[in-house]
Amino acid sequence: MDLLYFAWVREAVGTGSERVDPPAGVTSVAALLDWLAARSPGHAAAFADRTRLRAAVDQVFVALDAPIADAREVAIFPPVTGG
Amino acid sequence: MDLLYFAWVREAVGTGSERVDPPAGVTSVAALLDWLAARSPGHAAAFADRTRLRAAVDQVFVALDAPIADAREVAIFPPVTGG
Amino acid sequence: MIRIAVQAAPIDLAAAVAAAESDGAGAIATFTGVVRGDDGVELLELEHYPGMTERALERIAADAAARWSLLSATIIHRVGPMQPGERIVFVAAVAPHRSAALDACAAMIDVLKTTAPFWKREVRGGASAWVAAREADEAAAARWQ
Amino acid sequence: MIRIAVQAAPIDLAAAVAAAESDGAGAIATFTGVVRGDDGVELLELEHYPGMTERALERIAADAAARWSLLSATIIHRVGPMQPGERIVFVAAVAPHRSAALDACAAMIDVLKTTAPFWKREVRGGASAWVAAREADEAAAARWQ
Repeated sequence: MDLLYFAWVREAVGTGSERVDPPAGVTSVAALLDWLAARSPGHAAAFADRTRLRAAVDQVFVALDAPIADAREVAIFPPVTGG
Repeated sequence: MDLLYFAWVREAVGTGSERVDPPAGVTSVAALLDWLAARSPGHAAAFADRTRLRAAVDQVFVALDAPIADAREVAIFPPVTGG
Repeated sequence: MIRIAVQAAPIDLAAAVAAAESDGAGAIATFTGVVRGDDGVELLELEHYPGMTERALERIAADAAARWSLLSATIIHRVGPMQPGERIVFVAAVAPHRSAALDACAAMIDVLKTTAPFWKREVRGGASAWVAAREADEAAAARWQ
Repeated sequence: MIRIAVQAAPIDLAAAVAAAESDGAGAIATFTGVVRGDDGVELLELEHYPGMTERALERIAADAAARWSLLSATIIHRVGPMQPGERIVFVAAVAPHRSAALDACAAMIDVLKTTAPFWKREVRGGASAWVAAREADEAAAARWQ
């Protein structure tokens, strides 16, 4: 599974992308964030406040409780601020 | 008093402007139209259907029952269609 | 800043937009009306009430500028004969944020349609006819009162 | 017609407007967002999600074109570093009549603000900070749902 991070999430994690292979029990975006938080202090800091995070699964916006079964690409980022 | 006519009102009356001196009893735009209708068949035709007419007194839109005391310029025209 | 023009010359859109952008705000909303030729119109003629027209446009722009705290409001209206594809009217509202610019731009063109003394005549197949006012225009203008 | 661009190069407004006008309709509404320098911003940087961004803009434009029966919908969004006074975004809606063009233009920029994956970072006095999302943007986008 490819993970992408944007804006301050990218800066906190310390990378814009990484490839991971989460265990079978990790079935939602929220569970993925719990699992990722153990990888480094940067991950833990980035994912500490879930209200500040948004996600996309295979380039479609989803809620944090959305399933990630069969997802190829999961992106984690702050609320968007374009335009 | 200067009278101005625009669009099909101008064409029906046969002129874009004329100077008139209405009698003292002519105190509203509607009374002015009644008085003008007697001037020519063109005037009569132009002013026959009041629902199709709009007016301005001294370059300010007014209702047809508006007074014309002290008016220097009265304009009669169809509803506007700019833009 | 208020910019008004009633002119027989074609509307220079690039110059008008550049002037609006130079007012230094974050949001610029524009509306451009173009003569449509899709229903057989060969020529459009615009008559207006000289003097009152300029006053009406000034007032429309100044009212919008005050209500939405605009940095600038521009209305350019063409008069005389024009061909399909040519611009009839250009409206621009410049504001710090987008909602003010968008609302002010929409309000100016809606109010212009019912309170500026212009009259359109269309030529089709060599015959000309005055355009009738639309009730929908009155309703659109009433939204902003 | 749908026109989408996500580009590091400056937005050529004259070319974008000329393309919209060439679509042959009576009404063209545009919105242009410009980097404001009034609160000390020296540089704005726009990060985005390549691939998803283009899909999001395509969908915003296509949805508006279908809902308001537009002749064309254009969204051009700049990414990367830019200076105060430079254009960030240009949106245009082209329709036979003005209300469709005006509403579609406002809807596209409102929906873009909340559903296109862009993130702004501002540099002031040498220090940079990510721009926070505004609740007003969510409310503006919800108007069109």
